[in-house]
Amino acid sequence: MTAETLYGLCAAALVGLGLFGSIVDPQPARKILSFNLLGGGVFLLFGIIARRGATAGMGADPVPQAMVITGIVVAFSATALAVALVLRLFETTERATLQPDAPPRPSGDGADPDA
Amino acid sequence: MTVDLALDAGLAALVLAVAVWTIAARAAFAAVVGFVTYGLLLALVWVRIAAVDVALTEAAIGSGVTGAVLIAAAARLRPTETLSAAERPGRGLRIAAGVLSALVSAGLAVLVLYPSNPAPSLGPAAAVHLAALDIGNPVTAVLIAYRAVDTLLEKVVLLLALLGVWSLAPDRFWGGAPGQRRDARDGTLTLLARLLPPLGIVVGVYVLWVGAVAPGGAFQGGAILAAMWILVMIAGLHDAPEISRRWVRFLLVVGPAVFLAVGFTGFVVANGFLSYPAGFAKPLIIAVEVVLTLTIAVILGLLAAGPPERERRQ
Amino acid sequence: MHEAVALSGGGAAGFLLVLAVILPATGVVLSLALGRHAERIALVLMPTGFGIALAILADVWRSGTSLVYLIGGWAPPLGIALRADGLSCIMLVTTALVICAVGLFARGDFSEPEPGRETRAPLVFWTMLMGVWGALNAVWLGADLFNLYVALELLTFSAVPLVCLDGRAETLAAALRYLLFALVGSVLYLLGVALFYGAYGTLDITLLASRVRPEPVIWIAAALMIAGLLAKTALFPLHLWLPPAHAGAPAAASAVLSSLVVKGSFLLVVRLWFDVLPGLPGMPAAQTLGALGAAAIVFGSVLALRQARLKLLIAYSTIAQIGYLFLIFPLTTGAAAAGIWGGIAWTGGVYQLVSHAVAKAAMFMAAGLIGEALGHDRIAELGGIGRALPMTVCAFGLAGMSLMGLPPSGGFVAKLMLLTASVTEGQWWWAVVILLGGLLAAGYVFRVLAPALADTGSLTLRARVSRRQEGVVLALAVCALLLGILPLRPSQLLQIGRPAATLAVVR
Amino acid sequence: MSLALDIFTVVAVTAGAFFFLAGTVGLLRFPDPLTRLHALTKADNLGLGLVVLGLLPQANGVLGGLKLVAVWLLAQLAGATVTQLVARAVRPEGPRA
Repeated sequence: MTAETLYGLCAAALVGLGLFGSIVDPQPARKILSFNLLGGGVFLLFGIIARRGATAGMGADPVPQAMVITGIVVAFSATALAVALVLRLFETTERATLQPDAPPRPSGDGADPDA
Repeated sequence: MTVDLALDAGLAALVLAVAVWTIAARAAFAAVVGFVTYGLLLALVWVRIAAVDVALTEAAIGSGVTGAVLIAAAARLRPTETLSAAERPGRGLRIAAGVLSALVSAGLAVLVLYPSNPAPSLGPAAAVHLAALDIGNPVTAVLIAYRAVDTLLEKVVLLLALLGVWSLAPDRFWGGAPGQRRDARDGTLTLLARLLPPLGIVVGVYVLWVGAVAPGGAFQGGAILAAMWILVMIAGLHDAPEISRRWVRFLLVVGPAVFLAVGFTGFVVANGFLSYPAGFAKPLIIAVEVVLTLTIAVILGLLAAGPPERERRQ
Repeated sequence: MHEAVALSGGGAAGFLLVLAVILPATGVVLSLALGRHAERIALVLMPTGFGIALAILADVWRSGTSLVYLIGGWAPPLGIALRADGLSCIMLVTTALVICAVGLFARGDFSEPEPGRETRAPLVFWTMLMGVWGALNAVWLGADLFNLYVALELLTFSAVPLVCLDGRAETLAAALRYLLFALVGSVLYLLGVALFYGAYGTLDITLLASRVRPEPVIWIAAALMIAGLLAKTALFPLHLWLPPAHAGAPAAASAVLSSLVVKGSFLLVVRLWFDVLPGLPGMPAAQTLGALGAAAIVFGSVLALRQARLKLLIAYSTIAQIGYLFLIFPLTTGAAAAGIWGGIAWTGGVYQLVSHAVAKAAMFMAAGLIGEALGHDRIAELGGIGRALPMTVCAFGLAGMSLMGLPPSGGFVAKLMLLTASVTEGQWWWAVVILLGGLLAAGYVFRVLAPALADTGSLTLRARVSRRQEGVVLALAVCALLLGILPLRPSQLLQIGRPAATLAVVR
Repeated sequence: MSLALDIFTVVAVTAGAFFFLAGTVGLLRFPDPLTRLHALTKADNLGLGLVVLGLLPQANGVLGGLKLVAVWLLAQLAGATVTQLVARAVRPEGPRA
């Protein structure tokens, strides 16, 4: 087993963990956190692909690296916007939840991340 | 090689353990601390897989500035935690989500174990034009030349995200300053905020400058500068600026504006939009990177500061 | 391995593609710099952008081939290309039409209250409108999967603030929910992008199409990407974020969100299915997408019938109308789909894309005017509004005809073509759903029109509605109707840039 | 000479690693925040200090050595500040006296 394979498996597990967290965690702030974990896994997968594309004079393929840098910045802006929304929601309603004010009706939609 | 592999295995296990802990932690604050650790460990992983540019970005933005934003949010949201813990999703959803996530992980794992052979790479293609651009760092060449339009549009994404954050302010605070005024009462933090920024600014500028030939560049340098600014704001040494200030708006748009101008110039004097005329590539790229660094630093700092919360003074 | 990338590095016509994306982006930058002039900037850019879209259409139409521009002169796979095929041209023009109509409509609601002073809502609205426009054009023209990811994010970041422009708690929650769905959706898309790059070393759509082989990596990548895009398109059962977000936004914003923004991610599914993996996806996958679409048609329409608020009704109708789009996949994938009948399903789907965009924008703006006049949008209390706002209610009715699929509207042509295709394909079950969807749509449109046209006598209007706004809405609704009279010529346009394998399974 | 330096490196880094280990065990095992901070600072100060000291002979050139020392100094600065802030936040009489 090589280091790339090792980190690749790690990335695969991180994606699963992040996906699980962003679906099941009821608090928006924790969903944002899970989204960042998920993003970390996806970026790491790009990194493995870059590393496997290493060529003479270059430790890794620069194109996926550049994409990851772009991706990290986009993920940060997403986090900042989402956090600002959560905080504003909290200020307006004294709650930070996605549930509507009405008592939550029993939902039959298993696939809805926010149910 | 085996020692290296053991190190890698340990690091991978640590990353996974911290990730599990971040998901499982009860308190949001603890989870955020876990996330910051996760980010720093990931930065180490990036160094291990020869992506130092990404490591710098991950440490500065992915872990550092993101962590600062999330920690501040977790502290303010603490009263809501018990309230919403009652809304745990049903067992059915948890199992379905677990199965789905496991399937995704398993699929990815199979692809990792059986990669296409030989692995494709654009490395050689990227290397061919480095001399013409007079740039030593291929990642910078990809970001500012080959795939420049991604970088340009991503600057617009940053601007829109910032305007989106600002748009959450109540109307009466429009044009005012973000956050509450902080007093510089805390001696320890003030000391750090006085000692560190001069050094940090030097490092940030160095990282920007060296980006043409070695790992570094506008994103990484800008993030370091932003971190110094955020530190100064948190310590209360310097108040966050009002968002209607001329200089704020100028710094926000100068990077994309210059980038756009260079892009349009390329259509007139070179090979098309965002193409650099032969012989002038390096100075133009450096100029674009310098203004982008300023813009990135200001946007990241203001994104962390949040929407305006005070009335405009004049 | 010589791929058919036209090496037109420069070229004045190709530069139009850059302008279509970059001019709105420049508008965003300028608006932030000169905050109080945001509206003026947008109003200058609108006719310009419309002209650019028409010029691109004319060029592609005349030449009969796709227009390609290599940005910076760097050829793929290292560089990024912009490419306008027939579908891109149609989407460019539709987008320009809707954005310009929305812009003219919004002048009343989002002008700076006092000239020379920057206020929140106008600056955010006009800047985000330009952001949406640039992002959509980047989606229509993108030929590189990662560039398309950036375009998708641009779209998300300009759409989300439009949802909560008024700052009410429920719109904040709707915007947050929308953002979370969209973020997870785009990260799944990005994951697929990584896998494609790892397998084939390029992200250019044309190059990928020539390199892909039927192997596990493309199925996993495509499944992840399509799942993510479905969440962003709000296809049933991932639709829950849409109604509160689209119904809560200001009318002008709802029009853009419902008619255009959800189409961005849908188009990426189309690109992936027909352009990246031409002829590769099999019938089970196509039937699954079709089934989800059919479920969306039925559930969305039934829920629309049960809404008490006008804007929520229209939002649920969007879910149903999106469902029709996904019938393209089963109807173009079967063995009999090769040739003319598959072409009919394809054309019908694009007709649905365009006619829904125009009709839904008109409908949301009409609902906005009704809500403004009455001070509420409760359907049960609409009595007599037809007499007070005849133009607006007429526009609502015309747009409704398109949703129902009544002749001679664009929606009629779309649904007729889908119906024909499903009958000739021998997939009669889609025909049942299409007809049922039309009936249900008639139900929810008449649920609004019946009280609106009823003569109740006593109706107090809260506010006067601007004639100009009414005129814009009516004009757009008439466009939706006229789309049906224009047909069949665009189907030739739609063939431009289609690889032969797109419509035929036999390669 | 180089063998002696190597031995010095091994000894110093091992000693540093020991302090890190002890500090981590303390962080996990000690009962309250203040004693935990105490354990943590040992890892920061002594552990990192010894590791840096041990690596100095291996650094390439004076510049490399200076970078190592700078790392240690910065970690000291950050560690001291954070420790102060945490300690003040958990003081029984509240965050600010």
